[in-house]
Parts: sequence; structure tokens; C-alpha cells
Amino acid sequence: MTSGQASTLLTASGLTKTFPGTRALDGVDFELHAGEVHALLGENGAGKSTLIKCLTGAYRRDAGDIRLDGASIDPHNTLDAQSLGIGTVYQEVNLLPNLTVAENLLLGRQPRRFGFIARKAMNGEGREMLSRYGLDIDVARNLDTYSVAIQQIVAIARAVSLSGKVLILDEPTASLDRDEVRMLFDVIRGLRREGLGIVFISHFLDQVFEISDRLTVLRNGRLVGVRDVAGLDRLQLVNMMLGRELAEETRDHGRTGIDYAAEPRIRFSGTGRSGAIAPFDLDVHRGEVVGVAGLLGSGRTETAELMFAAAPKDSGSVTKNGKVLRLASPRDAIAAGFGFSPEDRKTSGIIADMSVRENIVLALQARIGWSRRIPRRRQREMADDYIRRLDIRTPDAEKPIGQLSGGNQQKVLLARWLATNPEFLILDEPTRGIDVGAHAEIIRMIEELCANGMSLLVISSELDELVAYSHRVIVVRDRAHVAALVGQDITTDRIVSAIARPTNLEAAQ
Amino acid sequence: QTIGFSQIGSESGWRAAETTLTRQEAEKRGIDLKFADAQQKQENQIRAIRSFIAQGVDAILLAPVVATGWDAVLKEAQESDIPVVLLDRQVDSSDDLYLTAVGSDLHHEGVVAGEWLVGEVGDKECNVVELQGTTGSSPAIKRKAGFEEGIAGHDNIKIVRSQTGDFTRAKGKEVMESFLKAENGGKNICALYAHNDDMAVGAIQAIKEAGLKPGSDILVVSIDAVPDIFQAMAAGEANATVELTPNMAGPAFDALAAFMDGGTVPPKFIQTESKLYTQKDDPMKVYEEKKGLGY
Amino acid sequence: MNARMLPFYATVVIFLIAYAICYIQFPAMLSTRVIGNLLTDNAFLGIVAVGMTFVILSGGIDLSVGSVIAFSGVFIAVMLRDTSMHPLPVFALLLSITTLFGAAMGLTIHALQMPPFIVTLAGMFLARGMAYVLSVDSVPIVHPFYEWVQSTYWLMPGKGRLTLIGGMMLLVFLAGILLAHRTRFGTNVFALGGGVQTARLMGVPVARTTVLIYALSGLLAGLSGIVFSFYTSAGYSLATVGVELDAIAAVVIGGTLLTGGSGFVAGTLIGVLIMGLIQTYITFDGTLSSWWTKIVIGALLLGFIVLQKGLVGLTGRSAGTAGGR
Amino acid sequence: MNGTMRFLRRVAPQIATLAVVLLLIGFVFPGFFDLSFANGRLYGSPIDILNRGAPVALLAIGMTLVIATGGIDLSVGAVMAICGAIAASAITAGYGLPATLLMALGAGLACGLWNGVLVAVVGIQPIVATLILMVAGRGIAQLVTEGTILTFTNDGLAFLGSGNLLGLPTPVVIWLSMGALVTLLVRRTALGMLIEAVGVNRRASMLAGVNARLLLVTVYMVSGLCAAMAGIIVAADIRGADANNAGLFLELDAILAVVIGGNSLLGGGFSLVASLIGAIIIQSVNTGILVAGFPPEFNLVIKAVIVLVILVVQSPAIHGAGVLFSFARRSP
Ligand SMILES: Nc1ncnc2c1ncn2[C@@H]1O[C@H](COP(=O)(O)OP(=O)(O)OP(=O)(O)O)[C@@H](O)[C@H]1O
Ligand SMILES: Nc1ncnc2c1ncn2[C@@H]1O[C@H](COP(=O)(O)OP(=O)(O)OP(=O)(O)O)[C@@H](O)[C@H]1O
Ligand SMILES: [Mg+2]
Ligand SMILES: [Mg+2]
Repeated sequence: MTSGQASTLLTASGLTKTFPGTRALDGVDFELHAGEVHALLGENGAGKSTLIKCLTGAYRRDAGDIRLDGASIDPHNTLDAQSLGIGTVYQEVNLLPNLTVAENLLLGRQPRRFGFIARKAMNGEGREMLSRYGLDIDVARNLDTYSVAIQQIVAIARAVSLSGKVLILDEPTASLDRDEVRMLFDVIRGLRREGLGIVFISHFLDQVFEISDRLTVLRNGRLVGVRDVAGLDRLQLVNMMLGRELAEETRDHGRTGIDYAAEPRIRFSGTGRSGAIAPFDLDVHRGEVVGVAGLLGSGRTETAELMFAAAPKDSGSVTKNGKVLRLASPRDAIAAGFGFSPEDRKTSGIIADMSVRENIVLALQARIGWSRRIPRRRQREMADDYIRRLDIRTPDAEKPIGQLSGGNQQKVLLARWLATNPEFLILDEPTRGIDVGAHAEIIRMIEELCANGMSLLVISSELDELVAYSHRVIVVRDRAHVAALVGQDITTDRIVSAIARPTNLEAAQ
Repeated sequence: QTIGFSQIGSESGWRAAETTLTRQEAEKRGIDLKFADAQQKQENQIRAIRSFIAQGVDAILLAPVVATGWDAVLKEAQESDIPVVLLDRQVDSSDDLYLTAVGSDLHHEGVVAGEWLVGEVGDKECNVVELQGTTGSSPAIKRKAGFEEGIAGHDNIKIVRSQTGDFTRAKGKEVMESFLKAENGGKNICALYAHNDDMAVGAIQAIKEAGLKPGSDILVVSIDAVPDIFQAMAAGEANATVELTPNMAGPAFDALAAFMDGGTVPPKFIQTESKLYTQKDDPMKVYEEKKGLGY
Repeated sequence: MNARMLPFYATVVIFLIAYAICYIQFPAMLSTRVIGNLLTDNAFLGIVAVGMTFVILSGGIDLSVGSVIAFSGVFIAVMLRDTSMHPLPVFALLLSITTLFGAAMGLTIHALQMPPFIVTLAGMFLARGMAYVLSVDSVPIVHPFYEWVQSTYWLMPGKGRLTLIGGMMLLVFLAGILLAHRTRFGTNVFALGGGVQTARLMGVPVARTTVLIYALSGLLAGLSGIVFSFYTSAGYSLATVGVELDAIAAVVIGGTLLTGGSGFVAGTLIGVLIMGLIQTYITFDGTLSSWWTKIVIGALLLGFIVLQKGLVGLTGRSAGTAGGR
Repeated sequence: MNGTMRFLRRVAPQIATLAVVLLLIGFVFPGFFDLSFANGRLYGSPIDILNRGAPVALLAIGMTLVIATGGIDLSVGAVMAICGAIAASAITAGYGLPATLLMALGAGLACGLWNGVLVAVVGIQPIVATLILMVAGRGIAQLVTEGTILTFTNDGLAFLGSGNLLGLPTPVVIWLSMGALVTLLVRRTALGMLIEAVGVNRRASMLAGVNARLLLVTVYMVSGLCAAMAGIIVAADIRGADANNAGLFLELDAILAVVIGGNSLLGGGFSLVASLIGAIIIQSVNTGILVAGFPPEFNLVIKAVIVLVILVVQSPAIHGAGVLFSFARRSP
């Protein structure tokens, strides 16, 4: 596929884009062949999203030349790009939650009869588009009634159908589980066979190695290199991305060292809400990392929201160190020493217009109360400290968080909760969109935190990751907790099989 | 007997008094009065009249917010044989569409005020500032024109500034302040003509706060004759006001009764008196008479 | 049943209940007369509310419409008085002016990234100011065409009248429903309401749609001005003060979210009728003083909105879609 | 030091606009800048502007906070009428001045509480929630005055509208102190930041533990309190409560002031000082129109054009082009 005779489809040369205080792209060259999957790699904030936004007219570039099929193009907006046959999935799910799934899929090209939209035909076409991804949902319902993962698939389906020549996917797999990813890759391979050029951005190196033919690495807005994937060494690639050495991660499976005989720190008993998640019991011990695994829509996020009182529960009770807690709102939970970093960072996490500093101190300030303002100097120190420790890429702490790259936003949110020094921290997809370097950093941090006595509950679609740091893994299926794996039982295979079929634990309940 | 009354609103003390008196007069005669407040909107008045027709009232009183635009709805009332009496303001529809109109002549009020000023200043040079009513409202237009007619031919009297005070005290005060500023601290101003008493009362305060004496340094003439202006007159701070009686309903009910009982067709316009009050008319006594009327 | 239709059904149910209550108290309220009046008296409000629905669906607001109606009336009256033109070409001229006015506001909003609230507030001052400049006085309209339109109506049994302007409002609603829910433009309007930034990334022509939305609102405000001039046979610069707020209230009562992106044109019709019903009820009662009238209108408004919220919340929960946040 | 610079840069466009407007007025009306000191206070047109601008300035304080939370308060004009009416009727009923003020301010707080509960607890959209009080409030005010203009003669109350304090008209002193107080309150504590957070993303703020509900209610109550003060001043100024006209359409001026102050109607970051300057800009335009002596039918057109020009010049799009920015940097 990646032979030398492959025709060049899309080229960009000397692309430059500057934001106030940041040079996001600095004379970057990029070349995409027809019939190849081309991965775009780089740390958080390297400029990957900016590059594709410039290519597709979402941003106006400052300088540089773009050619499609040899002809110079100059897309002024995404509509131009779409009509040129470039379909794109941008990093954050960029769909309209208030429209139906079908409308989202076909926006701008709805089938018409006598000038009016033909609803039936539109819904039929929409269902058709999704069936390729094994998704059979009611496309006439509003998009926001579905989970982030489903929205992601809808966005992909839309982009695929728009891409006559080029398909660009910016971290499409960040919230997908294995099956979904496999399905997506099948689709991508099909398109490659049809001769499309596909740009694929991901921080999952396994996936990059699995699907892509060539890759381009960016660092700090500059081009580092272009390589054929075949024969490329993994460690070498990582070093290319980071510009420094990263020791290969080796981990034992299943960590131990928790005294399960002691009284648990937090105990949920019979906690649940009908229609959302069946009542479950869960003990969390001091220094323990509880991982939560499951398919999308299985009820992991609901579990976390119920625990944090972000959604009302209709049964059950919570105790901390044996004392009953009355949790009616996130405030109560925070007062009890909880923290919660939500999955959907755009709508539930970041305060987009506010600075990195303010985003970091927000939860701590809210806990201290309005009357005792954290002195500005202290705020700056805290912010600078976390920026350094988590390696958050931002010119300074006063930059609005909305202008940071996706992965860096995620790190700021983590910093927000670390600043409150919680006893029980719930992280819903904390590593989503985070680069390899930072990924290792965050995992190390999770371990360090629990070594210091913090208890964690981590939801992740990356099973390897769960295996790496969890003391215990809860498996959620069909809105119920169906299995718990401890110690040596924690392996990817076991988790997968627990997700797939009933276990004895379920029978015991 | 049921009579519907479509009132403009309650935008001023005078209008509140008119409503109160209409209610009192209806009660006196044992009439069931259906009252509809239009919040200053013609569309609400038209709506109200059509509802009255749908309800089948025996007659309708209408205080029209504006002169134009009543033909269609008046025709509809006529087709349902419901007599309509206009209160206090006129309409420009054909006069066979309503039974009669009770009111004063807005233009005439302005003339009376103007003539009073002419008599008061004689041949002296006199710069007048004018506080207009709400821009576009018929009292503002007619009282302005009437006053200009009243002072016509007397070149010693000139209107030097004219701004709208929206018929309110607060705006009257604010605008008067700017007049005083613009006219050399008020030294160039000899008289104030306000389209209603409320603005005059506000302006009087502005004049006092500027260190001048209203009533002597600056003559004050206005229209309506609400109770507060009589207090000002008693204190020597206002000079004259032209009365617009709020009791329009009395004559209206009388005319209606005569028409419905005996078929007496009243004249098309029943004009109420536009009486001029000055400081000589024992203002405190008038004040006492008027103050209970809901102004 | 589709969950997104819930607020609409709730509004319809509330309207029917309210009408029933009115009927029990005043049986005359079920006459064709009252129904005909509801349509005729609210025709101008209904038409302008259709435009407002589009604006609000897109996440904007248009405060200028009341003033534009007044301007339209004065413009028509002055033109008919001072020239010998037939009303129809005058209408055409007026509609192009108001449409352009709306488009200019839309362009300002888009190109200068200014909030619609403020741009249309300035537009509100400007339109009414222009009406003053044209004529401070109210100007009667006398023209055979006007007489013909006014005397053309269908006399329903029970002496109720279905007038041309009432019918016109229904037509505009019909067109509005089709435009909003059955065309690509309509979907684009909803898309803007869902998020301008996202809509742009999805390839919605944001500039064109924004301009068109406000142009449409201007056009309908002009049309409403024409209807209002038929209603009153006059042009008056002080007319229809605050109609924009009535329109907004009607749109919101009709189940459209002020934040944009969700709502129904048909709901707005019910909203307009509910507002008219409140007025009619108060007139039929006829005992309220000026101030109690205002308080009661406010209270009923609150009642409707709370009731609607409650109804939507209740049925929404029992429908059992757990995904609802 | 850094903070001062940032502050100056933030308000520079407003100060520049104000300067231009004042210069224009000075151009059509030469004696405009004359100040004199007599009877223990300053006199002059600039002082008049500060004085007449008091109601809008006060409203703008509350409105800025409400808008920062992403809301809007249309009821302030009606609340002014209610509180003015209560003050007038209490004082004529023989209550002392302190009791009267307490009642009027309390009524303002109650109105704010009502709005806040509708918005934060019942979950009605702010524009609609406050529209309800806007419609009904004027009725309530008239209920208090029974439709008349309720005049009073108490000099203590009148002092609040037309007295002098510290060489300035009392209303000026009141709004300046209120502005300073609220600014200190939101900037010396964390309130300002929390309000902004709720305004930008209410859900995320709540998940971060911000008590958004309480904050929203508080902000509407502050707005009600400011409206009450404005209402008292207006009533005291004319020594009477005019339920029908007090504060009529002032909500629009207040919103305009906030926007001219460069604050986003979508919520988030805000500057009270800039809003206050915005209020003074609006009053300058109003006063300028009055002293210029045009026929009144042109008032609205002139105001519309001036406002449009100001907004266009301040708009982010033009701002990006740096037109005003370079000008602003030279000015302080
Ligand atoms: N709208 C914007 N305004 C200002 N700066 C921006 C904006 N968008 C991106 N940047 C900056 O440009 C740089 C590149 O960001 P970009 O989003 O392209 O990174 P990325 O490689 O996609 O990272 P990630 O893997 O975290 O998604 C970052 O430093 C970011 O802060
Ligand atoms: N296959 C599906 N069909 C219909 N609705 C779904 C499906 N999957 C998820 N949903 C909806 O999405 C919501 C998300 O559920 P929840 O967030 O608890 O799942 P999750 O396990 O966290 O999955 P995710 O990986 O998407 O975060 C659910 O309330 C459900 O209504
Ligand atoms: Mg990115
Ligand atoms: Mg989830």
C-alpha cells in the first residue's frame, strides 16, 4: 500500500499559525498519499489539532500553501473543505446536541422532496450510515440523549460520509472501547482500499502501529520527521515525540498491599437509581485504586456521578470511616473529602473563558468559601507548581483554559482536584487525550497519590492502564456491577471476559 | 345595565382620578361597569372593545389613546347596536360611528395658557421654555399648537427651548435643569409652559434648586389642575393652570341614559370647561376639594 | 412519542385547560366571536412572533420588532398621504426596507461579533426614532383598498368574523412551521442555536444564516406592520411599544428555549393565543383595577411557565429515558 | 502594579469613549466644563451628569453581577417603582426615616430574592423570570400608591435625592460608595471569581463545588438592592413616588451601560468600574441631547446612532484590528 508510486493527495508546505503568546505551527510541511493511513503524532500542545484546523479552513493560516491533487486550495471555512471532499472529526466532539442524530449526520445535505426535507428518507439514510459501525439506535432522537461514545461514532460516521478524498480523524478513539475501535478500523481499512487518504491522530501508540502506514511527528509546532511505520521502533518513536528518553513502562499485573480486613474508608451500600444503575455495594480502602471497566453506555459514568452526588440516587447509603454521610449535592461530597473529574470536560469540566490559574484554584476556593479568597500570589504559586509538575503546556497561568490543547485541559482539571487534596478522588477517563509522556506521568502520579493514602476510583476504557494501576477492578455491564477482580486476577483477558459474559460473582449476588 | 369602559391606562394621576370618578358615577347610577385598562396601547383598547361586543354590553365608554384607527371597531360596535361614547380625547373617525364625545378641547387649553401668559407679561420681552408631553401624543401636539396660537402676534414672547418631559415629574425636573444650564443659569428664562402639571411640579423643584424663585423669577403655567399644583400655587411657586376635569363620565352617563330611555340624540361633542386657575382663586380650597379624588 | 415534542404538548394541554376554565366562568367565551377576535386581534403579534421564534431558536433576540411595526405603519400612512401610490407597491417598498433593516442588524451581529440584544436594542431606538422623524402625529389611512380588506371577512355562524388578517397570520404560521422544521435553512437555524462555533465547524453557513434570520424577522415585522395598519387604519409612531416583549413571552410560553436550539413555531401560535386569552379573560371579568391587571397578567404568565415546566418535568421523568441530564 | 496596568487597559476604551462624548458636548455647548463651588457643593454640568446618572449607575452595579452569571434582570425598573412607592408611603404614614429606608431596601431585597429563586431554584430562564416581575411589579407599585403620585414633605428623605454631602449631590455619593463597596466585596473576596465561573459554565462550577444556587440568588438580591436605592433616590428627588413612570425603560439603559462597559452578555469576566463609566457615558449622551436643543423627535435617532457608533468602535472585531487599542494606550 505504501509503495513509492503512491500518488500524493494532499500537501501542505510552510504552514504557520500564531496565537497570541504561542506559535502553534511553525513552517510545518505535511504530505498525505492516496490510499494511506497517515498518523499525526506529538505531545499535548504540539500543534496537531491546529494543523488539521488550518488544513480544513477552521482556522485561517498565517502562511503556507495547501494543495489537493496538485491544485492549490484555500478553504475559508469547513464548508469549503467539505465540498472539496475533506471530511473531518475534530478533537472535542463537535456535533449539535440539540439536533437529532440523523440531522447531525446529514446536516447540510438532508434529502429533500419538493424542496422540503424528507424526514423518513433522512432517518433511513442516517440509520444506514450508522449500521456500518454496528450501532442500531433511534436516529430521530436528540443527540444529547446519547453518551459521549455514541456521539463520537456519529461524528466519525458523518465525517466518513463527507470524505470524498480525505478523511481526518482527531483522536477519534479517545472514548471508544475495544469493539468500537475494531469496528472503526475496519471502516478505515475499507476506505483506504477505496483510495482515500486518511489522517489519524491518536495518543494510543498500539493503535497507531496497528492501523497506520506512515506517520508525521510534530513537536512544539515544528515538524520533527516523517517515517514509515513498518519497522519503526516504538521507543524510538516516543523519543522522537518527546525529544527525550522515556523508560519503557513495565508493570506487574495486579497490585496488592491493601489491608482488606481493615474498615474501608468509604462504603457505598445499595447505592443506585432505577433506570440508571442497579443498586451496588462498593468499599474503597485507604490507598486503594479501584478501576472501573465496561462497555460504553454500561453505566460507569452513572456510577461515578451517583457516588459524587452529581446525580440523585434513589436508594442506598454512604458511610465514611463508619459514619453515615448525607450527600445531597457535589458540595456535600466535596466537604466529605471527595473529588470528581468528569468525563465530558468541555461541558462539565473546564470553565473555558477563565484562566488556567482560576481553573486550578476553583475547587479549592469553593471549598474554603467565598469570604476567604486565596491570595493572588498563592494562587499563582499553586498554578505554576502544577503547570510544572504536570507539564502543562501553556505560555503562562493567565491563558484562558479554552485555548489550551485538549490534553493540557485535562491536566489542568486533574490539577484542580489535586489542589483540594481529596481523600477519595473519582476520575472518569482521566487519560483521555493525553500524550504518552504525560500518560506515564499521570499513572505515576496516581500511584504516588495512593501511596500517600488517597483512595481513587478510576474509570477508563484502556484496559492496559487499569491493569497497570488498579488494586481492584469493578466490571460494569448493562447498568449493573457484575464482577470484581482483585490482585492477580486483574488481567486484560479476565476483564474482557467479565465484560462479555456472566461470572460467578453475579451468580453469587 | 352593563357598560364597558376602555381606559387608556393609569399613566398619570389625572387618569387615575378619571377612572375613580367614572367608577363612582357608575355606582351612583347602579351601572355594572366593566373596566379594561389598556396599558397605553391602542391594540389593547381595540381588543377590549371587541370583547365588550362579544359579551353584549349595553354601551361602551372609550378614552382613546390616539385619534386614528378606530373606524373598523366602531363600525363593528355600530353593527351590534352598541352606542359608544368617547371620553376626554377625540377620534378622527366619521362622527356617526359614535353617539357623542365628552371632553375638553386640548388645543383650546393651550390657547388659554398662552393667552394668560400674554396678559401677564404685557409688552415685556419674555423667553419661554416649554416642557412637552410624550412625543407624538395628541395632548402634546395640540397643547403645543394651542399655546403657540395663544401667543401668536406677540413678538416679545418667544419659545426659546422646547423638549419632551414625557409628562413625568422626574423628566420634567431633569429637562428643566438642562434648560436652566443652557440658558445662563435660568437668568434668560422668563416663563415655563408645561404640558401637564406633573412636569411643572418637577420643574419647580429644579428651579428652586438652581437658586431661583419659581412663580416670580420664572413664571409657571401648566395644564390639568391636579391637586399638587394648587399647593404650589398656594406657596406662590406656580402661577396658573388650566383645568381638565376628570369627571367626563358623569355627562357621558347622562347622555347615554337620555338616549336609551327617551331616544334623545345628544350633540356630537359635549365640551367640558377649560377653566383657568391662578393664585387668586384660593388654591388651598381647590386643593382640599380635589385631593380625595384619586389623583 | 418523541420526547422533544413534550413542551409543545404541554403547552397545548395548558391552553385547553385554561380555555375550559374561562368557559366555565364566562360561557360567552366559547362563541365564534371570541375565537374570531382571538385570531384577528392577535394577528400582528402572531406574525411578528413567528419571526421572533426563528431569532430565538438561533440563540438570538430581536428587540427592534415593536418599533419596526410602528415605523411600518407611519411609513405606509405617510406614503399613502403624500404620494398617489397604490398600497401594494408601498407594501413592497416597505417590506424591502424592513427586510434590509433586519439584514443589516444580522450583518452587524455577525461581522462585529456584537450581542444581538444590544444591536437590536439600538435598532429599536433607531426604528422608532425614524418613525418620529417621519411623523410625530398619528396619520390616518384612507384608501379604498384598506376599506376593501377591512370589510372582507368570513362571517362564521354566531357572528364571529374570520378576517383576512387573521387568516394571514395562520398562513404565516403555516409557512413558518414548514420553514423551521422542514427545510435546510430551518435546520441551520436550530444548528446555530445549538452552538455557533460547532455549527461553523460542521459547515453551516453561519454568516448567511444569521443575516437571513434577522432579515426574516425584519420582513415579518414589516408584514406585521402592514397587518397592524389594516387593523387600525392609521400609522402612529407611539404604537406597539413593548410588543417585542409580548412576542418573546409568546415564544417562550410556546415551549421554545430562550437559549436557542429547541422549540416549535406551532407552539408560538399557542403562546400567542394564551396571551390573547389572558387579555380576553381580564376584559370579560372587568372588575380589575389598572394595577391588578398588571399583577394578574404577571401571575398568569408565571403560572403558565411553571405549569409547563412541571408538566414537561413530570412526563419527561415517567417516559423513563435515564440519559436525561 | 501589574494589576493596575491590567485595570487601566481594561477600562481604557470606556474612558476614551467618555472623553470623546464629553468633548463633543463641550463643542456644542461651550460653558459645559465650568465648575464652581457654592453653598457647600460643586456645581456644573459634569456634576449634573454624575447626579442624573445615579439611578442607571446604581442599576448597572447589580446588572453587571447578574450579567456576569449569564443572566439578565429586566425587573429593575419595576423594582425601583415598588421601592420608591414603599418609601413614599411609609414616610407619609409617619414611620421614621430609618424604618422607611429599611422597608424600601428590604422590599428591593425581597424582589431580588423572588427573581433569584425563580432563576436558580425553579429554573426559569432569567429573561422570562424577571419579565414576570417587570410586568407585575409596576402593578404592585401602583397598588401601594393607588395609582396616584404619592408626594411627601419629609426633608430627611428628600435629602437623599437632592441634598449635598461632602461637596457633592447625595446621589453621587451614594452610587460612588455603593460602587466602591461592591467592587471591594467581589474583588477582595472570592465572590467575583465564583460568579464568573458560574456565568461561564454553571454545570462545571457546580461539579467543582461552587454553590451556584446561593450565588445566583445573592446576585439577584444585590441587583434588587441596587434597584431599591435607585428607586429611593428617584422618589426623593421629586419628593414623590410616581409608580407609573419611575424607572420606566431604565432596565434597558442599565443593560446598555454594562455592555458599553465592555462586559459580555454571555456572562463571565466583568468589570464594575467599566460598567459605571458606561452608565456615565449614557447619561452624558442624554444630557448632551438635552442641552443641544434639537427638536425632541430626533432624540431617539441621535441616541441610537451614538450608541451604535460607540458599540461598533468597541466591538471585538474592530478591537482586534487595534484601532482603539493604540489610541487607548496613548491616553492614560
Ligand atoms: N484558539 C486558540 N487560541 C490560543 N492558543 C491556541 C488556540 N488553539 C490552540 N492554541 C495553542 O496552540 C498550541 C497547539 O495546540 P493544539 O490544539 O494544536 O495541540 P495538539 O497537538 O492538538 O494537542 P493535544 O494532543 O493535547 O490535543 C497549544 O499551545 C495551544 O495552547
Ligand atoms: N448503546 C446505547 N444505546 C442507547 N443509549 C445508550 C447506549 N449507550 C449509552 N447510552 C446512553 O448513554 C448514557 C451514558 O451512560 P454512562 O455514561 O453511564 O455509560 P458509560 O459506561 O460511562 O459509557 P461511556 O463510555 O459512554 O462513558 C446512558 O444514560 C444511555 O442512555
Ligand atoms: Mg489536539
Ligand atoms: Mg463514561
